[in-house]
This record gives sequence, structure tokens and C-alpha cells, in this order.
Amino acid sequence: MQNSEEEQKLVYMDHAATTSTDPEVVNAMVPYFTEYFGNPSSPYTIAKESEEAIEKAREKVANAINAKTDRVFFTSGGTESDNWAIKGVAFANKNKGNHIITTAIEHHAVLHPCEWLEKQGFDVTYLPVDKYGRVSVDDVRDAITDQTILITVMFANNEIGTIEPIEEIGEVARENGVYFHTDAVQAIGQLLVDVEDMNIDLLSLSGHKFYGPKGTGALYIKKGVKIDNFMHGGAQEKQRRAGTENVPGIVGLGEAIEHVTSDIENHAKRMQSLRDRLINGLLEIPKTHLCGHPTERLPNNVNIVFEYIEGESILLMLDSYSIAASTGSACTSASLEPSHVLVGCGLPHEIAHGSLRLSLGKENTEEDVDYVLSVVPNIIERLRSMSPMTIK
Amino acid sequence: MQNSEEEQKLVYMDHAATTSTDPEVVNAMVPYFTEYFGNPSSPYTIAKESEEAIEKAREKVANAINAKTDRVFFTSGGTESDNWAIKGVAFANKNKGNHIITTAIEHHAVLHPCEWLEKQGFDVTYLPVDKYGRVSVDDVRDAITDQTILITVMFANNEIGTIEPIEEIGEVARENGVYFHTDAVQAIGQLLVDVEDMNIDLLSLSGHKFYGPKGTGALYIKKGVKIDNFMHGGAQEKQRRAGTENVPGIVGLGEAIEHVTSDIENHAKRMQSLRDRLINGLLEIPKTHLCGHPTERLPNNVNIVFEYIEGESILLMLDSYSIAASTGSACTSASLEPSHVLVGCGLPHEIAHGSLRLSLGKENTEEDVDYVLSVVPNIIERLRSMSPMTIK
Amino acid sequence: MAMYSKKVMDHFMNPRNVGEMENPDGVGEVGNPKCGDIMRMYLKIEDNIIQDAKFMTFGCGAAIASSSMATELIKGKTLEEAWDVSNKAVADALEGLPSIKMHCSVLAEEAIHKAINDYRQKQNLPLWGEKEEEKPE
Ligand SMILES: Cc1ncc(COP(=O)(O)O)c(C=O)c1O
Ligand SMILES: Cc1ncc(COP(=O)(O)O)c(C=O)c1O
Ligand code: FES
Ligand code: FES
Repeated sequence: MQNSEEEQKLVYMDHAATTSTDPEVVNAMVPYFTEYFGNPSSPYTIAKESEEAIEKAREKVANAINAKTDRVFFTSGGTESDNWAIKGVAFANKNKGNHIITTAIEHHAVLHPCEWLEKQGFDVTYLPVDKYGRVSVDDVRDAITDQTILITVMFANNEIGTIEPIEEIGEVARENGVYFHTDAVQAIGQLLVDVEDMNIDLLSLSGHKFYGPKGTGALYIKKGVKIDNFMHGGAQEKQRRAGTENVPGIVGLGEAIEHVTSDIENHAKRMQSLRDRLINGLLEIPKTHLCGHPTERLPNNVNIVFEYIEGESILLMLDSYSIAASTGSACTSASLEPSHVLVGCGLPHEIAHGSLRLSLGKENTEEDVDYVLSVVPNIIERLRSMSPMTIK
Repeated sequence: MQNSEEEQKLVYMDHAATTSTDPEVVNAMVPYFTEYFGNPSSPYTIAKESEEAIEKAREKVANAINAKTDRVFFTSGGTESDNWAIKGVAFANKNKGNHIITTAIEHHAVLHPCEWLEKQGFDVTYLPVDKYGRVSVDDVRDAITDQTILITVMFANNEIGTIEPIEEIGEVARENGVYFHTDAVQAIGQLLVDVEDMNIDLLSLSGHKFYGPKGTGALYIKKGVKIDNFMHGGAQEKQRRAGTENVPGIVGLGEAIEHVTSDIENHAKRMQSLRDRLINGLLEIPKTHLCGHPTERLPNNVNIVFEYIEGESILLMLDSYSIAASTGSACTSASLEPSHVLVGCGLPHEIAHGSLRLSLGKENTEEDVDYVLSVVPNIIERLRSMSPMTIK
Repeated sequence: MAMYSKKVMDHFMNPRNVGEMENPDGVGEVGNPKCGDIMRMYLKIEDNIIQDAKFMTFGCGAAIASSSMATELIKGKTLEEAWDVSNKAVADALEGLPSIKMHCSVLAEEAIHKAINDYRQKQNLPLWGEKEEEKPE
């Protein structure tokens, strides 16, 4: 290997996993740790600063998704938002019905709450997706029964980047009087999101996916939606979400979402051109396929499978070239199962094994892309030369 | 009023509500926002920094409560820890029994999960407390049935500072094969906490109560305790608590708990002497009573009721003297109910109305105490002179 | 995510004895039931001694490093000695493996066993069993 870690600056292409927090965001947060540290629930002067800061952040989040400000509730992240939306609607509406519709390729923060609810007596339909990872709107419509209380379909998939037909599903949900939740954790900052136009009743987002702080998120709850609390306790968030507010975190979330949605069209255009350069370059390697939808995909998502090799090995070699990426290989998962998303798209296990996800971010440049393209073919060749599966 | 806000520096005596984050703690956190920002689940080099930082923090938390390191799980705060402990044990053990024992003066983060579980078919006993706010160990023992799966009693009360007989309750729980959870949110940094010696199976703590960041906490779970997950999703925290780890927050929590437990005896001694000076000074005002236990109380807690007046008015006047404090008055609660803790200790509503909590912290000095003592009598006199309730 | 030791990274980045072998005396191919990986081990044997070993592996960093280390450990050993090279010995030689990756070293142990038995079968010798007590003395 000719490149040592010292020479090459980090080329971070794992923005779907997490992003660095913007220095401006950090600067906005810092005073709320040490100076305006008051508990927003308190009536004295310094606490009012905290309270006002939270309300400003709430407005910024609401603006980003075209929601009414008072319908945004802060949480500890995308996972909490998903858990709250799904379990909260399930428990609050169990007298109306016990059926939930979702897809086979949701994030585990949606799937595992659904599975847990099954143990509590709920019925869950996990809809299949096509080979591009798209769910069919007709399948959603056909799955609805008189017991259905919730449809939860992600806005865009975190692994393969496929964008789901949210607006259409929202329409189906509304026509049938069923609540519609979408996990928009990967969509914020990449796609236009509009809870009004898209008939979204509940929407989850997570700060650290768009240069905000980890451990922050929000749940949008449309007015009138019947939902139990998930975090029970104090009277914070209008008695909807208990727990002393993470004031610096909330401030950071607000700053970050404002930045990232302020010029989303240009950002998306720039990402898309880097993305396509990367995809086209990688597909020149033989026995290589694109996962996810060719056009209906997140502007920053690249997901390629390389036959005959395993993803963790690719990541380790990329790391030695200071490139950070991700894989859906079984070997990197705690459960030693290959990605349920790749399998859900119909990929056989041994091919899902060789997946590589590169997710772009605002600091990535054309040089970064070309650097990756200069490195990957050698890595694939090296690993294939060790592989017992012969290339015909 | 002779003091204007400009002249007087803030005398913050509401540390039981929240504390400022130590500048050293903030400094420890900052690199994990921008530099070592990797997702700890990722296999590449920068992510390893995050993972190691989390494990170091886990060790610090474990040391502070004499737990095994791998039994500490990070959460988004005290509220989540309480929700997880109570709902998690309830759902995981519902085949064994459906009965939970707690006290009438728990924090809402314990009471409201219990009330919600009642709606799901669980039975909850809310034990009364004596006039000092202590629960009787015999009452706990007598309340146990063959259906009892959990006893949850707080380590020390957040309003009146009363310390509960934790070790004895732990013993009763162990003898009867019932899990024992304690909400130690107010105890950490004030009292010695030892999960081994005290037979504690589950323990909640919250970072922002001891100069750590808001939105951080931990749950200790003794090995072998049967508990469902609360936050379902990704495989973080050994598949026990899903959600991308709040790395800077966790680092901050670790720093803070190490600082605050490193010299706890001396700190407690200093707090106690300030506390007693404050209590003695305030009790010189007529028609004034101490709430909570005279000796078995948190070293930093002062809680006094002033007859004939209302707490929010006291707070507003104190604020004009740059003193930050708290009250159990109905007027400051979202529900317009007086504090369930004061009522639980047998105080009539109209007396609970006039409560003032001053909770001390490390930056408070004797001068602060004397300043408060110089200000409060005038405030009480002014408010009483407006009160229609005559003083006989 | 698992963290690898320097030794693991060395054997992963610079694997020893990787490649196909012409006319091997024994070949063992095993699949990992856990994550679906494949390891193939080739042995060259003379006078009951392993003269050369090579591997081909489709798997993670731990699997590749385990293959590399296993081939190093068995070269020059008698078949009996090689049979006794346990997955733990491979992991120890690698300065440890994360617990979630121990099964990758099991793959290496099994590949050695399978290759030795392949050789023994070709020589019309009785096969050795996997169980501790059935191991040769
Ligand atoms: C689609 C999706 N949903 C939910 C989550 C969970 O968010 P968090 O880890 O911030 O809780 C993630 C990311 O991890 C995600 O990509
Ligand atoms: C005793 C007690 N338990 C639980 C909590 C909840 O902690 P948090 O607000 O950090 O979630 C608090 C403080 O608010 C408390 O004082
Ligand atoms: S080969 Fe799959 S985890 Fe090692
Ligand atoms: S008198 Fe105004 S809220 Fe009580």
C-alpha cells in the first residue's frame, strides 16, 4: 500500500451513519452548557433564556418540514422518535384496532418496536419491496383492514437510498382514516419534506444525520393524532415528552436543521453529481451491481455490491487509505445476519456480503470521489485474489 | 428593592432542578462533536476513538456506584432510565406477576410510568410516607405479594431531600426474590451509593444533576435481571439500548461523575454546613417549618414552608434579588396541583403552597447563604403583609 | 464494532500464504454457518509433516487474519501437532480477537481438520474425529 495514514487526510463518506457537528452549531450550543444553563421549567430569569432558546429551535425544525411550531416535540434521537410514534399510536388506539403496516426494509428503530408490539398482541404486516427497494402503494392499500391503526413507511432508506412513494402512501392513509408515520431520518437535508403536502401524521428526524449533535431528535405529531406518551414523567414539552430538556442539544438541532435546509436544492444537485460520478466509476469494476433505485434515490447515497468478497474486509482496507465507509455484510452486524434491506431487495446472502455504502456529505469534493475511484479497484482486486469463489 | 439585577451576581440555589455544566466537562466533550465524531458502531479508525471514549465513561460511571462496568447502560437522562427500569421489568416479568410497589413521593418519572402500566393491566401499590417523607421498611415488606415483580423506591427525594432506607429495602427485596430499582438521580454526588452493599438491582442517574450535560443518564442493571428493552432499534449498548450513542454527552457524563464522586465526603460536609446555616436562619422567621427529615436528608437540600403565602411569589421576588430557587406551590405546576411530595408528607394544601426549596451546589459560599438570609425575611414580610390570611 | 489488534491488522493487510496451491495433498473447505463465509485450506504433506500451507478466504478481517496465522502455525508441524492447533491458539497468536469474531478462528481450526482428514482419506487412513477425547495422542 503506497498511502500511509499520515499523508492522506480523512475522506469521510459515511454521512448516513453520522456526521460531524458543524463548528457553528457547536458554538451556538456552548453558552447553554455553562451560561444559560437553567432548567427551562423554572420561573426565574436565567431559565427564561433556556426556554426561549428551545422555542426558537422548535420553530426552525417546524419550518424545515412545513409544520406548525407547536406540533414539534424534541426527543433524544431518531430511535426515540420512532419508538414513540409506533408504540404511542399502538397503545393509544388499541381499542380501535391492533394492526400495523410497515415494510421489510425499515430501520431497526421501526422494525424492533413493531416486533415488540407483536409480543404484546399487535399484528404487523411487513410489506415486501421490489428489487430497487420500493414498496408498492397498491400493496399498502391492499394490506389495510378495519383493524389497521398505523402505516409506517420510511421516507428514504438508509442503506440503499431508495426514496419511497410517501405522498401517495399518505393519500392512501388519509383516505382510509389510518395514521401515517414516516421515518425521515435520512431524508432531512437531502430531500424536500413537507408534512402538509405529503399527508404525514407523524414524522421522525435525528440531529446527527445533518451536522447536528448526537442524542437529539424530534417527532412531529399532527394536531388531533391520538398517541400515548412514551417518556412518562415531568410536564416538559406540554406534558407530551418528559425529561429535563437537553437545551444545548435542542439549540444545536435547530441551528443544524436551519443550515441544512436553507439551500437544499443546490446541495442536492451537488451531491447528486458526485454520487453519479462515483457510481459510474465503481460500476466499471467487473461483477459489480448498484443496489437501490437508479433514480429515485437519495442524492448522497451510493451502494454497490462486489461479488465474491466480503464488506468488512473492504472497509478495513479503505480505512488504511483513510476512507470511511459502511457495509451491509453479515460480518459487521452484531447478529451476523446480512442486511435485511439487501436481502429484502432479493439479493442472495453471499452477494449482500460484498456491499459497500458510500454516503456523501457537504465537505466531499470531486477530488475525494476521484481518490476513492483510484483506490477501490485495487482493493477489490486484492480481496478477490484471496477469495475461494472463482470469477468466471 | 435595594438590589438591582446588575449589581448582584446570580446566587443559584436550584441545583436539584439542574446544574451548569462544568467548563472542564464541556472541554472534554467538544472534540467529540467535531473531531472524533465517528459513529461508535463503525469499524474505521476515527470511530474507534468514539468507542473507546464511551467505554472509558462507562468505567467512570461504574466506579461511582461500585458496579461492574458492563452493567452500566447509557440513556438520555433520569427519565428514560426510570421508564426503562419500570416498564422494562414489568413487561419482561408479566408472566411471573403484575404487581409493583412504589411510594407516593417518587418523582413523576417513576409515578407516571407506574400509572401508565396500571392502564396496561398492572397493579401498583403507592406506599405512604411519614411526616418526614420516609417510607417504612415494614410497609414495603407487608406490601409484597406472590404477584410482586418490582419494588421501586427513590434513593433521596428531590423536593424535601429525605433519604430513604435503601439498604434495608434492598434486603427485603432480595429476601423475597423481587427486583429492586432505585431512582438515585438526586443522590449521586451527594451520598455514597453502592449497588453491591445496598442490594440494588437497578439504579437510575442523570448527568445534569451533577454538573454534567443535560440529556444524558444511565441505568445500572445487575447481571441476570430480566428486563425488556425500552428503546428498540439498533444494536448499540450490547443490544440493550438502541440509538446512535450521544458520544459527547456520554463523555461529559463520565467526566462529571468522576469529578463529583472523587471527594464526596468533603463536599457533603461543606454542603451540610451551608445547609444547616440556611435552615437555622430561615427557621427564625415566624410561622415557618422545615419539610423533610431533620437529619436523614440530602446535604444540599433546604425546604421550608412559610405559612400564609404562595411560593411562586417568593420565587419572583427572589429572582429580583438574583436568587434562583424552587417551590412546590400549585401555582408553578402545569397541573395546578401542589407538590404530591409535600401533600404526601401530610401538609395541608394551603401550607404546601408556601414552600421554598433551596438546593445548594459546589459554587455556593457562606456569603451566598448570608445574602439569602438577608433577603428572605423581607420578602416573606412583604408577601404576608398582602395576604388575606391573618397571622395570629 | 469490533476492534482488531495490531497483529490481526498485520495479517489482514499482509496475509501470509495466500493463494491457490498446485497439486495439494489435502484440501479442506469449510463454510461459516454463522455469517456465511468460506475458507479453503491447502496442505502439502511429506513424511507426516506439513511442508506448506495455503489458503483462500471469503470473509471478514478476522477470518483472513485467522487463515493467515493458522497456515503460519501449522507449517513444519506434524499432522498430530497441526490437528491440535485450536482456534484459541490461532486467536492467541493474533493477540486476541474480539469475542464476536471468535467464530472466525473456529473456521480456521475446522479448515485445518478438514484438510488433514482429506489427506488421510486419500491415504486410506482412518479419519480423525472432532471430539477432544478422540484426538490422536
Ligand atoms: C432511517 C433511520 N431511522 C432511524 C435511525 C435511528 O436514529 P438514531 O440512531 O439517531 O437514534 C437511523 C440512524 O441510525 C436511520 O438511518
Ligand atoms: C428524583 C428524580 N428522578 C428523575 C428525574 C428526571 O431526570 P431528567 O429530568 O434528567 O430526565 C429527576 C429530575 O428531574 C429527579 O429529581
Ligand atoms: S467471516 Fe464473517 S464475521 Fe468473520
Ligand atoms: S394564584 Fe395564580 S396560579 Fe395560583
